[in-house]
Amino acid sequence: MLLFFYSCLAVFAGVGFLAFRQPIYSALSFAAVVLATCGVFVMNDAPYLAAATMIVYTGATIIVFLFVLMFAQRSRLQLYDLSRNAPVWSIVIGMLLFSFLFAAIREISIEPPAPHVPSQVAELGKLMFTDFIWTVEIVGLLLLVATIAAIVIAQDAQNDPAEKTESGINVSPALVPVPSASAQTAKRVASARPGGNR
Amino acid sequence: MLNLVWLIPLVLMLALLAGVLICLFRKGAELAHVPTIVGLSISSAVSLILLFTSQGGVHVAITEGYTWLSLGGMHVPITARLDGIGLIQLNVVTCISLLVAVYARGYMLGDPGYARFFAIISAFVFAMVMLVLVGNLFVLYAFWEGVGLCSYLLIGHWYRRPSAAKAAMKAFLVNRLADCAFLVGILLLWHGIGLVGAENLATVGRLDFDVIFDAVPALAQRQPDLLWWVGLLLLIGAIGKSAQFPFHVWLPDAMEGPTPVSALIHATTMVTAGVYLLARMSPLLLLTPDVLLIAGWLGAITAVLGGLIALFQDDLKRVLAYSTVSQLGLLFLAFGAGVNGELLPLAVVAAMFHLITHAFFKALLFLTAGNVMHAMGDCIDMRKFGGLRKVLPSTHILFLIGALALVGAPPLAGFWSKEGILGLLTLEIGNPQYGSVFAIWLFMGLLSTLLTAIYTFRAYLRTFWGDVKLPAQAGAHPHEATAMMLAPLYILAVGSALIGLVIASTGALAEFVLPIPFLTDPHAHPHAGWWLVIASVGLVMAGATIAYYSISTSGVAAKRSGVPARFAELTSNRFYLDEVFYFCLVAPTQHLSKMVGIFDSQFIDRVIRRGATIPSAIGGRLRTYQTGVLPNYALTMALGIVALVALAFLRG
Amino acid sequence: MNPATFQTLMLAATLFAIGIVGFLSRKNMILMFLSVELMLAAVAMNFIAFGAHYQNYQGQLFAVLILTIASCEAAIGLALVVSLFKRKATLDIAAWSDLRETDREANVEVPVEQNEPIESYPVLTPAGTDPLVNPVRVSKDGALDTLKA
Amino acid sequence: MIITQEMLNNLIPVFPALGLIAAGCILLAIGLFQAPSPQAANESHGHGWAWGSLAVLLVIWGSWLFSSTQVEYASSLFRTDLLSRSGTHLALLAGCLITALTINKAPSRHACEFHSCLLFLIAGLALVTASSNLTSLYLSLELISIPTVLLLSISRRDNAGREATLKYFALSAFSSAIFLMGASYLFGLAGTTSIDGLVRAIGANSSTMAYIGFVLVIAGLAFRVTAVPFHFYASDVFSGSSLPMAAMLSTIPKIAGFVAMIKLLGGPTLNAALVPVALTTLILLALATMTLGNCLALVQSQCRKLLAYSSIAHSGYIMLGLAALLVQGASSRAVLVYLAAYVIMTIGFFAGISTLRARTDQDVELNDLNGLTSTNLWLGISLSICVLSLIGIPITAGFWAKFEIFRGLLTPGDRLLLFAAVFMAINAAIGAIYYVDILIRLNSSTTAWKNVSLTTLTDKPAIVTCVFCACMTLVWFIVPTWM
Repeated sequence: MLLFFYSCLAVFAGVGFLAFRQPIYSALSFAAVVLATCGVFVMNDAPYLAAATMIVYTGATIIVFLFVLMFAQRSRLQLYDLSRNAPVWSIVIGMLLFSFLFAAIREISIEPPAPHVPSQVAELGKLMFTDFIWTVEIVGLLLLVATIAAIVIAQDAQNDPAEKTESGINVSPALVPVPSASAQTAKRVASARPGGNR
Repeated sequence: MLNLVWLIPLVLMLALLAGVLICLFRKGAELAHVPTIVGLSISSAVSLILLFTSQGGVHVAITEGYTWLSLGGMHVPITARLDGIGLIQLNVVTCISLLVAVYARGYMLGDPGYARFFAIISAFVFAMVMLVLVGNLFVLYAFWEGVGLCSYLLIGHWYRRPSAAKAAMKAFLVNRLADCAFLVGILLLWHGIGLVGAENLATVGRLDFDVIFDAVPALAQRQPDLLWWVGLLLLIGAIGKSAQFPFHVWLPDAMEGPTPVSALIHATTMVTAGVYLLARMSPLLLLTPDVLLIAGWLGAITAVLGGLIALFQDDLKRVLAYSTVSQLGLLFLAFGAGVNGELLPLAVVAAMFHLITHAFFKALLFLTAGNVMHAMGDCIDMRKFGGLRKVLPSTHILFLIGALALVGAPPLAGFWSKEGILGLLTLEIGNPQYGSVFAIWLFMGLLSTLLTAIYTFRAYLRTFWGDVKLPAQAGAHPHEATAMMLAPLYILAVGSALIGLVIASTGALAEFVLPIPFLTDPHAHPHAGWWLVIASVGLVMAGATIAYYSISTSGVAAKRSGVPARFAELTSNRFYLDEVFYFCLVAPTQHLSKMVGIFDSQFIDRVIRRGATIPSAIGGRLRTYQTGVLPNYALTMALGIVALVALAFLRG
Repeated sequence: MNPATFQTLMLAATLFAIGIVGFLSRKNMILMFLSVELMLAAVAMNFIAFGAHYQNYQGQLFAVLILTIASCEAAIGLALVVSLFKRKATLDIAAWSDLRETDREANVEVPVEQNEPIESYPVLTPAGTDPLVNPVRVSKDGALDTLKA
Repeated sequence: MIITQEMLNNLIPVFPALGLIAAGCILLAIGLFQAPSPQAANESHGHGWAWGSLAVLLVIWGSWLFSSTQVEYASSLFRTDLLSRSGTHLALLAGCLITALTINKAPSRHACEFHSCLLFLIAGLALVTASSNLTSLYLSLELISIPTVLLLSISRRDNAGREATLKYFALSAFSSAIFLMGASYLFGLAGTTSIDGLVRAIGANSSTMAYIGFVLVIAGLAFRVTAVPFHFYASDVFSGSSLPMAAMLSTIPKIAGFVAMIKLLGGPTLNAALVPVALTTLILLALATMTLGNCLALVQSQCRKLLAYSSIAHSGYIMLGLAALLVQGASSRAVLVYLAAYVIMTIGFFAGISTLRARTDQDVELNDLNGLTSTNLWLGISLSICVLSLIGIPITAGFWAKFEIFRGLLTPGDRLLLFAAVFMAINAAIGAIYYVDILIRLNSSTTAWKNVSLTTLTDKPAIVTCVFCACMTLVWFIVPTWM
């Protein structure tokens, strides 16, 4: 019953996400979707992920998105928020895809291998840090790269048309020395991870 | 020991690589001859070692050198087939090449294309060696074409000279014509061998010589017509490369190339590839006597025709070129004797014998002609010089030795080998089936001996005797060639003088050559009858006399009248064969191509043009979808996904 | 398959479809990235549902990984958006369509009629003039505009 | 954390990747200590990073060559087999060539990040080839695409570069979501993330979900190999990125995508019921891809766009090789051979044209190639050889590549594959039209550089790379068995 409630919540919020003209509202309804999703996670025996999702998504990602949205937001609605890109086609595609997925899900019959036992976060941790340890390491590396990327890309925004000349060879020396700045962050991230990749 | 053979192509390839690098970097051009000569020295040493170690030992040895391609069921190794024929040809090629390359080091000095020349020489020898070595007909064809390409490049060495460019093109096209037939023959053979089994063999391996030799008897029983065509087409390939009637027209023009090239490629090595091919394929030809008959007739005609044309040529190199044509005719004539299957082994032996001796004395003659040319400032017209005996004493002696060897003066090389061929023809004169043919051939052979003597001595007398006369180009002090250039000539002269005697006296050639599948040594070595020896020596002397009188009585530029003049005109115009070629082949082709051209431009071209616009029209249409707008791209992607999923549903 | 799993899978499919529709139809770059996040959340839900069904932790593990990658992408995406916004002062995805086939014309957005709410109020006709038949619009800056027929 | 022997053993199959990652991290750490002085921005400084990472690549390749055992090793995440070994060779080869290409062109300001990300990316490719688990496969794919975004954005900082970054990033995120959706369904059917188990489970199950999962996964990977209709970004992103990055984009994601496809198609265990669908899907995609690529390449006037479309067309050919693999259940040789040849000849071509406009990101027009042979012999000849190879003329590696694909198509005697082979031959002919056009331009007598001093052609490393690639294609023709 609770699952059904969360599902309805998620779907309604999702439709809202599509429908709202105000991007802020869309983003907030996305947050609602994620919250409902967390509920579904709990129902599906994944409390740890529910918590993690709530923290990462709702606590951090959405906030940042909202921040950027508001940063870029003009006084009134923009043209691109008012209209939709190929609305008919998109909805047809969405409907078709959904119906195909629906048919596929309804059809399958897979049986659980064993009677149900509640999940243990410790077991997840054990799996993650034994057999799948290297996935965690790679994810760490990816976070490092993403951090550097975010810094380098966003930094470009501070420096300006001089850079549009291109290609990096003729960069004026007056520019802020970037490598060290980003690499410091990089190092922080690297040291935060256990073990590292070296 | 046998794997040593791979050293030869290896060093030649390295020499080629070095040559290419020198050409590309345009540095060190003056040292361009070093890699070539070093490579050739090593390879001739190796081939000599192989020759002397394998005698009486392994006769047919196949070594796999390098697997070019090996996947799944397909396996294309490059194998070397070392047997008597191959070894002899290998030695001829490498040794003569070495001597010519040493000579060319002096001859080509200062030429702007010096580096290019030696690079292509390396490439040529590499291709030629591989042609001789490989154990697969298809691979042989690849190098056959490679040799033709090198020949084209070398004839056109002075490509800025229109005549050279033209000659190169002519040689290339005539060769291509014959090569096409050759290729068709190979493909037919491939098909035929597939018919009689050997399905389990990988496709290309089906053309290994052993497989061919195993399969041809069955093929001869089941598909004699097919085999006949194969034989004929192979013969056409051979006569194209060996400049036999009617494909001989390219060879005299090929003298536009530098003289070492004429000596190497167009006198001794490449042009004998046709003979080599016939010898190599003799187990197949054994089953197609008609083809051998054709070969014999073509050879006989060529031998006489070449001699006749050579009579009235004024260009020393052209005389030698026609002489080459004529001598190659004799080789084919020898194969004709194989029409009687029992004689084919002897024919192969005789042909190989003459091939060896011919390589020596013809290379010697060409290179001495090169000396003359060198001294005369590139003038080779015999009307413009004379009495060079005093100017070029060493060259004179060398030329004389070569000339005597060529005409077949008794102790010299040409005598022994030519007697071998003519003696072969005498053996079967009594044969009820072919006797008359053999008689005619013998007569033509003797006639060509006479003609050879006449034109050779004419050329010799006109060049070296009489009053000293020098062309304007020669400059004030024409000089003898350097020692560097003369040294190889002395070696060749020794060879020309002695090799016939050596081979004939030991009599080892037959044992060495003959272990060819299905050909057994009949142990009936042709003994040239004494009357034949006397006849041919008489003919030589008669020829010399005629030559002497034709010069001394009529003078060099004497007026000719009546029948002899008409004849002279005919021969000096090469029997109008070029024109015949033109009218029979080139002109119809041109007309046809014009007609085809009209058809082409009116019909095919339109269709093709219309067809060719389709892709660009599609492209033009499609590019309108490249709008640059990201959501459109995403939309198409999503549509694609939906379509694929729908497809899965439909099929599932 | 138990009903809970089934329901979760259906929800995931729905959210995935919504995500795709959002990605295709929203023109705001930030919302497009959010749509991708939505799709990823749907995938994570699938993994969790199947993981719970099979009672192994690989599904959850995969969901953790997806969560992390999603936040990586969010970070990069936001940085990119900020830098793009600095350059063109718009979040419109179609503003970035300069790279296209060279002979194509710029994909100029056909301006959809901006149906802003027209706030019109009945106003008294000033004294001494003829009464207007057409309504009068008050624009944002407060000036009175007379709409001509 | 307890490091067990087993965990260390897990490292063996991915040694090159780990080496590259470690080297990348060390590069970043060195970048920390680099004095932020104006001199840091000069060119030679940037070269140091490139030479360094090239050296790292070569050392790792060499040590791996000499130490790699033939032992098949499998852990829960990675496995060594023939595919991973040859795939890793491919990755290192492409990595070396691309790094050599960047020597003069890396952005000096972010050279440290640039090269470390390039190393990460190559490591990602190596990991893709060794992955035996969906999790590691997915993460390795991301390890390619996330650094790619960074590389794209820092190697070109004008608006075009931004746009290219945006397009690549957004569509790559979209396609990776689609890949994941398919993966989740496959996981749902199999109950395990191990690829072997997955393929086995699908083999035992012919439900619609298997089809959908399969198709979605292939669609997600099709984006990386620029198959139609996931190809749109290619031309835009290529023309909006610097030339070395275009070379990278045309090779590395493609290798990754195809290797992942080979893994997931799974060979013999693939369900017989699934084969027709997969086959139809692949052949349709392949035919559409090669036709579109060739037709669009025909109407281009800029080298980079032309190469983008020609790379799409080559993807189509490779996908046919993949389809043949499905029918035969045979080795993945044809695909790998084509990929290797493609890497060499494409990067060679990119290297050649990148010398022409080394200092600007202005696009190289086809007209710029006119008469290049007469002004710069080496470059002209090498470019011509690369183009010959792209056509597939004998004497070059491209011939073997096409030969292998055709052989794969014709051997099983399947009618559909036969049809595909005919179609591919027609496409190769269409492709030859524009390649021959390039050849004619390269060797024509009128030169585009008559009045332009060739000072722009000072990009020695790129010229050397181009010549090297040309030599490789020639040598490969003579020694086709090296793979």
